Amino acid sequence: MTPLLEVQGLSKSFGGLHALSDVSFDVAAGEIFAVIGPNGAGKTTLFNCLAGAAAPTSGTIRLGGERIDGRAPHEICHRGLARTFQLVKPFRGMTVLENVKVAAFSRHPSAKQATTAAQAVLDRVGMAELAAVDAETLNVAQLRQLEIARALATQPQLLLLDEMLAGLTATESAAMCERIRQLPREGIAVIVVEHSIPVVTSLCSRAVVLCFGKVLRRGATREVIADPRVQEAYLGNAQT
Amino acid sequence: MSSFRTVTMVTAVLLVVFAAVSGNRYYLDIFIFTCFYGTLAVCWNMMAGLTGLMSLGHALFVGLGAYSVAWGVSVHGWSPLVTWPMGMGLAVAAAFVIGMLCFRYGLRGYFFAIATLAFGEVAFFMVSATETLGRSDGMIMPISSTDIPGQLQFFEKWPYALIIMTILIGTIGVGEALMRSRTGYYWRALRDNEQAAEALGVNARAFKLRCFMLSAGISALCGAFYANYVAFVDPRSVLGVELSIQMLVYSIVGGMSLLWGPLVGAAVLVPFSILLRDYSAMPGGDIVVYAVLLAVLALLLPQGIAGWFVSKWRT
Amino acid sequence: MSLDIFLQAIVSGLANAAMYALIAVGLTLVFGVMRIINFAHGEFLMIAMYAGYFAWSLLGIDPIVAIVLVTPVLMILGTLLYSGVMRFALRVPEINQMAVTLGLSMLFQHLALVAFTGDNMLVTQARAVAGVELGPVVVQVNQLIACGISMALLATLYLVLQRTDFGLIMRAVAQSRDGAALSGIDVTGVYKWAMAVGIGTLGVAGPLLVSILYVNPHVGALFTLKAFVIVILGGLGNFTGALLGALIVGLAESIAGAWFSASVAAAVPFVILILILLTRPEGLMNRSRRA
Amino acid sequence: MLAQLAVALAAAFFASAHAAEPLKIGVLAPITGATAADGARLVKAHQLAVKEINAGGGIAGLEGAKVELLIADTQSKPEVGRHAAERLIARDEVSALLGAWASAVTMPSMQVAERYRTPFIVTSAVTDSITERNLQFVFRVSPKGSWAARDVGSFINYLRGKGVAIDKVALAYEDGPFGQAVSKGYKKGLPAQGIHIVGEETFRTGSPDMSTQAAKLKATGADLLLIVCYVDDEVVLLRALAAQRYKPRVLGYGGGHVHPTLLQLGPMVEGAFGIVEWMPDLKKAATEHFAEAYQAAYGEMPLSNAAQAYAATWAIALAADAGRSRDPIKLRDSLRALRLDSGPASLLPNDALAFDAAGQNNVGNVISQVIGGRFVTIWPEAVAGQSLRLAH
Repeated sequence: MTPLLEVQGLSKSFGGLHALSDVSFDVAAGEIFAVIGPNGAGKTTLFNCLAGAAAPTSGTIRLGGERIDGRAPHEICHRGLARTFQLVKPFRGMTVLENVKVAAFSRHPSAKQATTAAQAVLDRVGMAELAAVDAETLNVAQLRQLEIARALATQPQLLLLDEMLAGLTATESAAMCERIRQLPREGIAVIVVEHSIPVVTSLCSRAVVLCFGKVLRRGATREVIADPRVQEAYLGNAQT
Repeated sequence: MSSFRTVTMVTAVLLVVFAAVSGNRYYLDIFIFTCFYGTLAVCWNMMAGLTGLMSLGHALFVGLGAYSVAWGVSVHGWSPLVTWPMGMGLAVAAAFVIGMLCFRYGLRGYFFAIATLAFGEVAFFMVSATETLGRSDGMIMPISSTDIPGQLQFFEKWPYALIIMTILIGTIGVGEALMRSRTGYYWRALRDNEQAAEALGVNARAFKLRCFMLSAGISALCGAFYANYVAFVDPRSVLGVELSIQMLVYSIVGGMSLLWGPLVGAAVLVPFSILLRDYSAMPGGDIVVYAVLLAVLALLLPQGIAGWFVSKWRT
Repeated sequence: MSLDIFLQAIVSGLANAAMYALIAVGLTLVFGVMRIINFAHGEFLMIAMYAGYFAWSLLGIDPIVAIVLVTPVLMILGTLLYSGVMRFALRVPEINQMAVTLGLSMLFQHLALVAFTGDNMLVTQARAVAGVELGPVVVQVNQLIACGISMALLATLYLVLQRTDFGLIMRAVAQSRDGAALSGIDVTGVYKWAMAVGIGTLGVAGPLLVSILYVNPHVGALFTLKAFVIVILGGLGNFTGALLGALIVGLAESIAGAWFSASVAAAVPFVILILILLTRPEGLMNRSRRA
Repeated sequence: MLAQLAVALAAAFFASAHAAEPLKIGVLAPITGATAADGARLVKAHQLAVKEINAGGGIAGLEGAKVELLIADTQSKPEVGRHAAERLIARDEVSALLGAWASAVTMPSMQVAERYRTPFIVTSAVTDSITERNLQFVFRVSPKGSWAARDVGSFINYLRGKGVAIDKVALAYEDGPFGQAVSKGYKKGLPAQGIHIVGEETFRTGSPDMSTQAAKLKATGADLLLIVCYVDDEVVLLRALAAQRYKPRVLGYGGGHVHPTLLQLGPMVEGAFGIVEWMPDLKKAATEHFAEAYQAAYGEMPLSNAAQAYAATWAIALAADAGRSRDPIKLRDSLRALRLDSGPASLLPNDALAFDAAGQNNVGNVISQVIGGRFVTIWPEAVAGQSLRLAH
């Protein structure tokens, strides 16, 4: 079976700076996959390339066997890849429901259907009671939930989550992890960027480690974490 | 408020005002210009306030509409049935080209504003140099001593008032319907965070372009109306930067986050400045009051009169 | 067109560019530090021109000498503008700031009309009609003087911004308001100084310009839009960008004016602006922030 | 608003009951805005005429009705002028309109007058098309811009007759409504009179530098330079010419060229010619009277546009007198029949102030020269205050 996402030889440079060089990995349907690495390793650039916000300098990205590299973000979204952002900013002047509706419109052009779909997503993530609330008044945990709800409303096959746990309390983190764990059961594969090693180990079966834009190690999460080079990269990073 | 209710409210208010002033040509003239500037400000703000695209070259589209009518009737005797659609078509096409260029190359904020201004200025100077368009002198359109409805020539003002009211109500109606549809949601999402919107499946370029073309088309419609009403067009009146800036001013004062906010701005400022001018003893007194009022309102009511009113009304 | 005329157009363009640059740097400086575009910039130029004119007509002071008097006055006006208006304008959205400064511009124009009438006032000195021949090219003496002083001032400003602590602080605030505040910089003080310097440069430009041109209440408006175009062309808030922008606009106007009718020539700087923005969407000297 | 309407109606009722209700004349003038200085002078002239009319017992044909001026500020903006015309006609019910200085403001305003069938006398705008559109209610006391070519041509031939060699003529004009209108006439009219135009330079109003234009003009080697622009630009151009050490004879067009600002340039403009609609030293009885009265009232010499405003005001009053009616349509008919070969309205340099079928006053221009730091009329000799000075 072909993997859901196939990244081969992906490189991205800004001027002389190589943010990513020759990155390859693949993600299977229904899998939770981790991208880890110290700060500045190129994780966000990788996400930008996958989601179409930046065009890769070379290499290919295939989603469900079709090439998506260099495509516009909205096309990639329509093909079933959704993402969240590290800095969550809701659309101002809109309620929670309306925020999700923006995303739901990608599958349901009529306003009525989009509303129904958005409501269904809010139910699914347990935010139904916040539907009419002005999105700007939400707290961090709620904003993260909203971010996931918006991404889900585009009905993705693959969801990219960028540091969804940063700044959350322990309880909130646990709830969020639980939420993420359910996604494969709903038929959605997930790629997470995450700093916390325990979270990654508990969530993800496989992982890729980036360091200075290169793949340091790729494989089953436990083996990857145990790799001394990975340890060093992280520790080295922790010391600075 | 549902879209239907907004349109009904606007229509009702317009009809009441129209009924109150319809007996007096002088007040009707003020009413007509209030509607004219109000429509322009509303369609300008569809871009600036609702989609986040500040254009300083909107006069270009007004000018295309106005000059299509003036040129069509003075040179060929064409009816408004031909020239109005022609003006709108030209404006929409111009917006398409300018939009494609600007959005393709990622112009935003002040840079988009100044690029549109540059296009507007180029048009201004080109018309000023074109013999068939009367150069800087502009074009005097024929006026007949009898009404010619087919050429939109009326002695009385109420037919003009009805036409511009229809355009205004239509603009508000279309705008409200769009604001409640996918398009409106996408516009607001683009205004706020283009990157996030694109990730959620919004084709940014297409929807910005759609907004630009709609706004340009309505501006041209207003321009065409202006030409028929005033029966004279010249570059400074319909292509100058001042006209674009007026749209900005009414929008800020009225409130840019609401579709009908700019209409409130025009409804306050246009009659206010005219009446002040007509009744104040000191020449230029209106300029002082207008300038100070503009600065103070922009500072103290950043959300505009309509925005302030709505927030008070909600709480 | 002969070569001589072409050279004349280039030299005149350069002379104009020097004045434009002097006017535009103030605008870009204020924008760089405060992120406000001041549409009343030209009206402060107009005030400086009147000041230069009255120094000459009432006190008999040569406009070049009057710079020394007018500049401090304009600097004080700049700080007053900050404390009176801009301080509050910082709290409202960009587009509202534009409206505020537009209002100021209308107000100043009208007050000048009331105070000085609409008639043109001229500084008439013997050297106003004198020219210097540089080969086939003639430069008016006053333009040459204005050009020289302008370039000297621009160089000084450049050194101040690049080499001194004051310049460093200005640039720090320009880069990040919050970052600068966190590292203990008195941001309000910097704003005040930015306005003082930004408007103060007009104190130099005004007397120079009035000796070349004339002054009336609407003369500033002729330069506001031009300065705005120059500043955008170079990249908002970028000092060297403004110089480059002024050079392009000055030369384009002058060379196009030698070829085409004035209306067509007037469109040329705008065409260039469009072409440049399409290739450099954030101006010549600013790197696009988008990846 | 309704209350105001009621007051207005009541006022109208009572007024019409009164016998000697004043004749209301609306004046559109730029009192603020870019051309405010000119507006102020126009208003003075209108007021002087009204003062004289009323002091002379008002309008006899209207039972001694006084003239009431309603002055509206156009702010030098077309849309403001247009609305002011609406207000004066609809709200104030004036019998006629006068104005409105620049062509750009005049044209939309006169369209209002045409639509509402109220006579509009254009006092100073020069765009030819104003009286070429078959408008029924528009009259003009000022000459068409293109007519300047006719007079300049005759003047050049006059100079040639005096032994002045004028072989090459160059043109420099402001590329806006004003300059375009007049230069178009020159370009068409002068070659027809055997005068060769060797060069043509244009500039936008407000240009800070005209060295290139000056250099190009110098390169043409023209011995007469025809300038059409406002006085601000003329100063910049003349200085640039002087810097080039190029001193052709200069002939500027319009009120801008007999403007006091120009005299501030001193020796540089000595000897310069101007073609202008009127001069205060014209040898005509009405001119002498007006110049004296204006100077006595305001302490300054009137400019050409003031004379036009003055003549237009008198023309309306005399037309109302002749037709014994203040009704706009009857007033229009009286204006058409008007022929004023004497009296205050005859101060312009033609035999009689009269409007042809198109509403145009067939009036020529005169040529002025700066002699001894003053503007004096030197041509046509019949009305000239002094004779031509050729020291060059």
